[in-house]
Amino acid sequence: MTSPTKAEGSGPSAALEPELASKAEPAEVEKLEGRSPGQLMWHRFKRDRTGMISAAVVIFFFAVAALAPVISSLYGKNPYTLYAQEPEYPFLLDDFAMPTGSLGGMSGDFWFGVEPKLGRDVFTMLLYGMRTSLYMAVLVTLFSVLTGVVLGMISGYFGGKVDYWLGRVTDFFLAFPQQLFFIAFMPVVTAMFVSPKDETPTYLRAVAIILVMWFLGWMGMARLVRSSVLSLREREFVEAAKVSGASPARIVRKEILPNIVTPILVQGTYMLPSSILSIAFLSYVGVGFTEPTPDWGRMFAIGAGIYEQDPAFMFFPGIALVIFVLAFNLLGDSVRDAFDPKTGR
Amino acid sequence: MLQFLIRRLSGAVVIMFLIGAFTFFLFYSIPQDFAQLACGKNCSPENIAVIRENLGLDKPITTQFWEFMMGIVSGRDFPQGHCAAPCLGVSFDSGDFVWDSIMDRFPLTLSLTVGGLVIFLLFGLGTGLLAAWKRGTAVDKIVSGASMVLSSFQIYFLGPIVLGLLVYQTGWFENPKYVPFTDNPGSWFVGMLIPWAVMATIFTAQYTRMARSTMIEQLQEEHVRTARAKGMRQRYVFFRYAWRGSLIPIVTIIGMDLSALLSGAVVTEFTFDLAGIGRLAVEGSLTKDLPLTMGVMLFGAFFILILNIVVDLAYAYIDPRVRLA
Amino acid sequence: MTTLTKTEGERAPSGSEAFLSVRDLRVRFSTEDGIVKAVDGLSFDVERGKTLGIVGESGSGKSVTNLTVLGLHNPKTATVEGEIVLDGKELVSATEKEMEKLRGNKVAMIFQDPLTALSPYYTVGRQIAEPFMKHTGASKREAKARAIEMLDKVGIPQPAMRFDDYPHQFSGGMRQRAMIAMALICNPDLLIADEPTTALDVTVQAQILDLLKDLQQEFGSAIVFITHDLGVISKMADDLLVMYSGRAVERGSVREVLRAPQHPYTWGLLSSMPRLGGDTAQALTPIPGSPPSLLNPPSGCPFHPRCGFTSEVGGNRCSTERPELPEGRSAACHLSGEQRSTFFIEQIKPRLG
Amino acid sequence: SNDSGNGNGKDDSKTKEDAKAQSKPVSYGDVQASNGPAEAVPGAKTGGTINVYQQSDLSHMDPGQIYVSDAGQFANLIHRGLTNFQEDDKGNLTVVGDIATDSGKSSDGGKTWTYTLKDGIKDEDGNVITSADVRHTIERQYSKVIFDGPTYVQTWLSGSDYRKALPDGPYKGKHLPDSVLETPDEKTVVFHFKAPQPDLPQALAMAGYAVVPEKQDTKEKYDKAPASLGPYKIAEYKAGKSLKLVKNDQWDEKTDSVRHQYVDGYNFTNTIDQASQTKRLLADQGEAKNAIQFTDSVDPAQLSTVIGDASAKKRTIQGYQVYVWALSFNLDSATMKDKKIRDAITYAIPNQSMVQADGGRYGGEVAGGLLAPTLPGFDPKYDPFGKLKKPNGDPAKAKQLLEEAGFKKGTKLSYAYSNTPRGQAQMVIIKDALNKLGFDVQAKEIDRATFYEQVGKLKNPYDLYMTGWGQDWPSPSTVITPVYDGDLVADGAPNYSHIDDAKVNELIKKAVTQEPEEAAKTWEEAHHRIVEGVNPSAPVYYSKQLQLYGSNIGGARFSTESSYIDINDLFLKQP
Amino acid sequence: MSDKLTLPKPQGPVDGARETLLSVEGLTKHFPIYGGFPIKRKVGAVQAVDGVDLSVGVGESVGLVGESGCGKSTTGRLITRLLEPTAGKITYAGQDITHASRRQLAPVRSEIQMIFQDPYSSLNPRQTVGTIIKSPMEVNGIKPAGGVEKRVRELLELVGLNPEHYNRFPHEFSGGQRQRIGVARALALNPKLIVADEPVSALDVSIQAQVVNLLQKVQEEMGIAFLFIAHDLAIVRHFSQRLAVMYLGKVVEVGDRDSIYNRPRHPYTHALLSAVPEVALDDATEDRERIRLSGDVPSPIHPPSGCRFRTRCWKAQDKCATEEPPLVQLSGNPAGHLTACHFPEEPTTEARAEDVVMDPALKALEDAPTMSPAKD
Ligand SMILES: Nc1ncnc2c1ncn2[C@@H]1O[C@H](COP(=O)(O)OP(=O)(O)OP(=O)(O)O)[C@@H](O)[C@H]1O
Ligand SMILES: Nc1ncnc2c1ncn2[C@@H]1O[C@H](COP(=O)(O)OP(=O)(O)OP(=O)(O)O)[C@@H](O)[C@H]1O
Ligand SMILES: [Mg+2]
Ligand SMILES: [Mg+2]
Repeated sequence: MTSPTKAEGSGPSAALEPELASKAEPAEVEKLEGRSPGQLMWHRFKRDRTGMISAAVVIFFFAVAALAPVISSLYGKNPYTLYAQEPEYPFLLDDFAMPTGSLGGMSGDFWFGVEPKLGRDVFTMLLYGMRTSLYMAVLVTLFSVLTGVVLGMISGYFGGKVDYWLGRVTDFFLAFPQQLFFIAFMPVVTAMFVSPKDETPTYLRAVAIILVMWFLGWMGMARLVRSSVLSLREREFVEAAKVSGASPARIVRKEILPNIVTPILVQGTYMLPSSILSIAFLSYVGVGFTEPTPDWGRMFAIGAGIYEQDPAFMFFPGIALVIFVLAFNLLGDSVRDAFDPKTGR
Repeated sequence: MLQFLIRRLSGAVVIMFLIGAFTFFLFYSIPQDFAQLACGKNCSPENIAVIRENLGLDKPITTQFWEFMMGIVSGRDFPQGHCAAPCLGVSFDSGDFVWDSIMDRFPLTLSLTVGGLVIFLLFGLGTGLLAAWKRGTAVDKIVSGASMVLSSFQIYFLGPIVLGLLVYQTGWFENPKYVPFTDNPGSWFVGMLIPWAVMATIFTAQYTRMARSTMIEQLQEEHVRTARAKGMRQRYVFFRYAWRGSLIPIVTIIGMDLSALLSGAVVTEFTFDLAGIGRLAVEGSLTKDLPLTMGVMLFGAFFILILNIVVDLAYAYIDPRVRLA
Repeated sequence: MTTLTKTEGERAPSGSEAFLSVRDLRVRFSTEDGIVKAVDGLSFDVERGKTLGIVGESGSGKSVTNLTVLGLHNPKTATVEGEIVLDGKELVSATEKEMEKLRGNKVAMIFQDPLTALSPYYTVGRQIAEPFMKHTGASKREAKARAIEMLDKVGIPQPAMRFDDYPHQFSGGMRQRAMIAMALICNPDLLIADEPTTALDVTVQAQILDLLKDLQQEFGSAIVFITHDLGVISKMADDLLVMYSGRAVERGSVREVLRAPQHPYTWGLLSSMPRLGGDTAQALTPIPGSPPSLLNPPSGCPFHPRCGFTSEVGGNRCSTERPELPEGRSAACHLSGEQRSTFFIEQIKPRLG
Repeated sequence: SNDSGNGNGKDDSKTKEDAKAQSKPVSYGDVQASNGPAEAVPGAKTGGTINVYQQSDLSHMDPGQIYVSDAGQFANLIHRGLTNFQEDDKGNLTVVGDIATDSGKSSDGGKTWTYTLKDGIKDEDGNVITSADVRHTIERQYSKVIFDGPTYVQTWLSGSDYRKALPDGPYKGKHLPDSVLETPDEKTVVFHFKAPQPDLPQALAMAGYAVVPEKQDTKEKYDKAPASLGPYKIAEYKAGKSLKLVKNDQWDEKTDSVRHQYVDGYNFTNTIDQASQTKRLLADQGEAKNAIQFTDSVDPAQLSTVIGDASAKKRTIQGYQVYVWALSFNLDSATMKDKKIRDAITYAIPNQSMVQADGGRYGGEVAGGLLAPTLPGFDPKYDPFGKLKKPNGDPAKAKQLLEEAGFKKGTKLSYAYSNTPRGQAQMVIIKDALNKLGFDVQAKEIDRATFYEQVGKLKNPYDLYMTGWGQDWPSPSTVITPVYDGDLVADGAPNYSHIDDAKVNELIKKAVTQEPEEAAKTWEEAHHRIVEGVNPSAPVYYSKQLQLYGSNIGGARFSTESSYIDINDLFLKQP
Repeated sequence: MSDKLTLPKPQGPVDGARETLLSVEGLTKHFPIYGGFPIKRKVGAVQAVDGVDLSVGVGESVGLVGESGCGKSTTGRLITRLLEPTAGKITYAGQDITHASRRQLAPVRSEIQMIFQDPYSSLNPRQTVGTIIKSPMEVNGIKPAGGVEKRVRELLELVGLNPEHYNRFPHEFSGGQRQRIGVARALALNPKLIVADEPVSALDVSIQAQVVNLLQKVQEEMGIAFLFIAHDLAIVRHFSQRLAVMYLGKVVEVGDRDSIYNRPRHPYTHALLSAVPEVALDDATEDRERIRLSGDVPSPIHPPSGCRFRTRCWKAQDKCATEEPPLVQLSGNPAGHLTACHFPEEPTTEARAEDVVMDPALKALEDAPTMSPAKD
């Protein structure tokens, strides 16, 4: 016999206190009605200052990325123009093709300085680069999560042969040395989708990156989901649904899925920054985005080469990335804490 | 146990075969002429024909693939000589036996991995355990905070900065370089120190977070409480009962990191100008050197698969409830 | 039932005699939603060779009390006030080191769920032998011999062979026996059993209860026995403490409490219980309502929102004034003694069949 | 050679001088000049080991396979051929006999060349080198073992399908007939050509014709472990990683009028990229003091630091590289057929920006023509497109030309570029410039490994691509012939623009058989015809070399011959 | 097993006119165990349920008791068709549903419902009470008059919950309330039969009483038949008119409530009854027998031959090992009281002269200090 309190503790979102409170004071029922796990989480989350700050930072980044065109039009520059060649700015670059002036050529015109060699505006490059990085990462994460969730649920729920074969497929993808695969096959994949005559449109490049990262990115999530589903499908509410005649599809969707939202969300928040880093890595080794698409990874690659001559060029994307990743990781932790009443803080 | 090993190993062989096939045919799926790539400045049709024959490109693709795979099992003969059993073919580009190239690079990769592993395990788990032991205190907050910040860094960001500070600006350290351990353990150690340190810094942070959270989770387990109820010392409870329970996730991550590192720490190698497996792979794929790329891929896959099996064995060792199947 | 009759009438808790004496114990947890008063002014005594049963609704603080006796609560979230004296030694203020010496040695605990309470990573034998080595300084071999002896004692067949088994290789009943062996290996003077048979079915439960009783006779230990099952209590305990909402609401010998309960909550418990010989046509009478919040306990008597007798008490006393629990055989209720016995005899007893 | 060079540079003032020195004609040396020992380097000391930084491994070590500069530079340390270049301290080049007693005696109007071997030439195991070894060296180039090296001598001897003349090389016991290659005695080698070959002594000085002793030849394996004739030999080689050279005690300085054996050996590390090489040499700490850049140059990004740091600047050598970067037009493409459009594009290219993308003023210099300053007869004032005056292009002129051509706005132009950081940067510039003219530029990135394969295809789909080419020896014949001869248009051949101009072809035919003096005039005529009359590729920039070496290195100088640091004269100041 | 002696359909003569709603014959469930190398194959089976005969009349409540792991839940799941029977036949309202597919089962689905043991795990923590209760209606396309929501609120009221609780989540309820939600869900489809698998064993006494009362109420008011699985014999007695005792996958004794509780014949039933701890409310001396079995139930993978209880039975003889006792009506038993035993006990629960203590440890302990003569 398990005491109810105990059973409660094992649930992911059990909150003992409101329950007891509501029972003791029936008058308060209205007030507490409809306090969903989501709301509880929100409550908990709101009290977590780190979480709120990181969420604000993350939202800020996304907003800036989304508003990049607006911001840059207000600011009056874009990331594509070679300002060093414009007659208005005759002395942007010196003999060595380095920005003139200190701090990477920071000035009222170029807030974060100018790019060496080509003399483009760093500030807008950063803004637009953030778009590439963030949007790509969001898509990759989304696809990987979806695939992982679907395959994981199928694998976990149906078990048996299905599980076995899906498990082997997962193994297969898992066994690819990821970084190597990227380097070896990004060009191949790009080549497969573009006729050799055309300029590879940026969107195709993006699609290729997304595809490769997607193919190699879903396995972790699938495993996680599978293991959660394996334990969930033994729970009695699944049997209850079966007794009422629900189809497997309905059970998976309506009964199981809502219960694995938390781990999916948490894992997802961890995947996003790591996708950003992977995309940056691809550009860093020269197989990701090419000029003139603004991209953090390539800015890094260039910056790492000239950090002594022009530290500012490394500094801005570097710091922006560190801040974003940090904020997102912290956010992930906070989300987990908020969902899990067990973690004492 | 034996059954488990046989079953898993044969599964690994199948997966390696599939990965090989996948790599091979993907390489051929884009129109490119390896012979033309391999020929240098004067690419006359005659020279291309010679190269094509030398590289065995005149045979049908399936034959090439079959010969490649068979070479792994039984070795092959090349104009350069006999290529013994795990023969991964001959590099298109350099004409070396791929296996030899890999073996040549492997000591460095191994040193990098093992040294880094030791450091980041020691520090990562150490600080993680410390934070868990002192949870809620200032020590915990500092450790967790620092690890969080550090784990957001990247090697290609941190590496150049560290090099700049410690090597070029101050000259406190020599440039990282690899001296075989057998030649001179001292120089081996000194040469690898900076790469280890930078690599370890980033990994350490991850392990700190991991160790801390699993330990805290474990400390709430009922059987840990039972151990305390028996009057066992807090340290004993911490390091025996809670620690044992934390091992599974930790071992999982170690296995993943280890296989990733052994199959080539690309960024680290490039950042520090070291020639390991990762560099070999990049060279191979940039020059479209099919045998080299295949070889390194398979070599990496081998580690990933083997370490997976090892990790599963470790699970069974750590947790007697886990049955090997 | 060998020991049941002996204690009758001589119920007089006094600090000198009691082996374990808890006085005005308060345990609070600070949680994000507020402070949980898990135990709120609890006092009781246990003598050597006697068994104190504790019953009460889920969440009434039974486990917390006993974890506190062993000092196993988390000092970061729990605040403990009051006094716990074990064999003349104060425990609330004792250091972790001192507690370590006591735990498993003088005081041992059996936990409810033997699967989660045994570490899955170590052999049963090792887990049993550990405290023996630690507390007696015995060698590994001696400890093993002793552990095997204990396994044998609790009825594990072929104990020498089972020594090296892991908990998951044991059945539920065997695990619980192993827990008992672990608890008893140092011949503790006080044994705390927190719902030790809840996970077991009746036949195994009966075996375990018999075993505990017999072992107690052999070693003369004091036992604190927590359970929901009044049947089990009536077999096991000498004295009984009824808890509600972090407080003791009734105390007395088992006979007294079960035959002539004085607190409406105890009445409720007894009448909720179906009986093998009872009248099947008659519906059970559960206590209405739900357990109170510990975050925000009802004012006055915590049971008053569910109590059917508040109107019998003058004024609003039940909802404003907290009834005290006097020493000795008593109940914490505003009803007068006569009222209680009349109500019991007239209204409750007939229903119990 | 194809793009194996990277830009770098030097001070403007010095450039002119360099150009003068580097464009002087070669002279052929006599017995006297060919006798060892080589002139001592002032202040040279012996002993110590030089560290060599390289970003990648040598492509080949078998001399027969060596065609590119890094391996050529290396070959000078361990290989010896019949002839070699001797360079004086003013950069004047003389072809001297290396293992031969002189640079060769021609007869029969330049169709027959006779070489006599010096005494005391031995390989690293002490075997005496005979004429049979020379014959073996030439004959093995006919076999399948060799596929990467130069083909001049073979073609001159046996025609372009020379492999048919001796399909298995010398390995199955067959030899070239005496009517082609004759070894009358142990010491004499006679070449019989069908046409006069005035450049033979220079061709034989290429590393590709260095001697492979018959006894040492291990065929395919030789590429990894060649036997040495030179002052150093291989002690340890780790492919892709490192190479250790030690003194070859069988080398006799008396037989060598070019090389020295000052240091005890060389340690190559082949994994250090240009940026790190530069950083290490800049920092000049520890082992970097004894280090040199071999064929790589200063990282363009760090040029400012190198030039700005007086102590570092002292440790640089500078000069032109042999490469000219040009924007090749695919003459087979419909759009590119119109010369006016080609001219317009040529006018419009912002050459200066292109240089900026490759290291700025120190990485290259705006090019007026298609011949590099390292070739004899280079004319620094030759500037038909006014690039020297308007280094950033002349869009106005370009627009005017386009108008004349009846150009339609939005015409698609497909520009192929190698996917390297430099390639990407230059692409941005060209796209920007041409888009401004009204083209719709489709920038097509090509994997860096396959770039030349792709643009080398006769039927490639692109309109424009940046290509670079450098001489094999200081003669326009090694540039104009391969790149602009219409008879040599083929898949994979370096005639990237597919130019096939009757006049040019004719001039080339004339020049190759002429003696150097006259030939120079013919080459100049051909050059002008190509640039002005046809314009198959727009000159963009000459690339420059700037190398850095450690503070303990002595004898460092720029070699006109290799356009790298002169490997022959190096020593350690403090061994 | 000899069919002739067994009365597979012991029609409940309690009410005389009760029709059979559900009947189960020779119901068997073997869970295969896989192993072997290199190809996995079946190497054995957990004989969780092995030839169970049972019937439930319309509106009748049948209790199913037995030791842990004896196959009670498996039987329940077979009947609700959560598991596929290995053998045997399940007839519901005259219709063979033994191997009906999900679609074929659809019409019957709504009539057989289940209440689960663990009130927490049987409710989806991410669904509101309303969703939980209306799901079965959605699945079966039932559109009650007045709308689904109205019906849900009615059901909530019926099981004694506040209709306002509609939008709350399970974790906001106490164990008893949660179990009520489970009951409401089972009732949502107007079932005729509810399989209740230990519906109250997770609850504490006062809450347990609430739930039992509720079940009794719905049974009486709605005429629903119950298969009531439990191991608390007191509760079963309170709730069920008829009772089946299982041991290791088999029914060993079945009969009316009174006849089983007062006149048990099978030794195992004796042992079970004797083990129930009872609150002694008066001074009457303990007059019930005391039987203590040893060890655990044998493994269902290799059940003992013959009578499965023989390994723990104090009356076992050679015959028990060789011959499986049929489930028959023994002489002296009322109609419908069937027992599977070769050497049945006396039909009484009175204390016997000597306790039966088979547990060696217990025995040793008891022998030592008290010297109580417990021999067998
Ligand atoms: N660490 C803790 N933090 C906060 N509240 C706690 C903690 N431990 C216990 N509680 C609360 O204290 C109260 C008493 O818990 P306790 O475990 O003593 O109940 P119990 O009487 O043993 O109940 P059960 O019969 O269900 O075991 C419960 O409301 C519980 O939620
Ligand atoms: N899916 C399954 N696979 C294999 N064996 C099973 C499975 N389900 C149940 N069993 C086994 O079948 C036997 C009967 O199990 P069941 O759950 O029916 O017992 P029970 O009588 O309900 O026990 P409890 O009182 O503990 O709930 C047990 O030995 C159990 O281990
Ligand atoms: Mg408890
Ligand atoms: Mg069950």
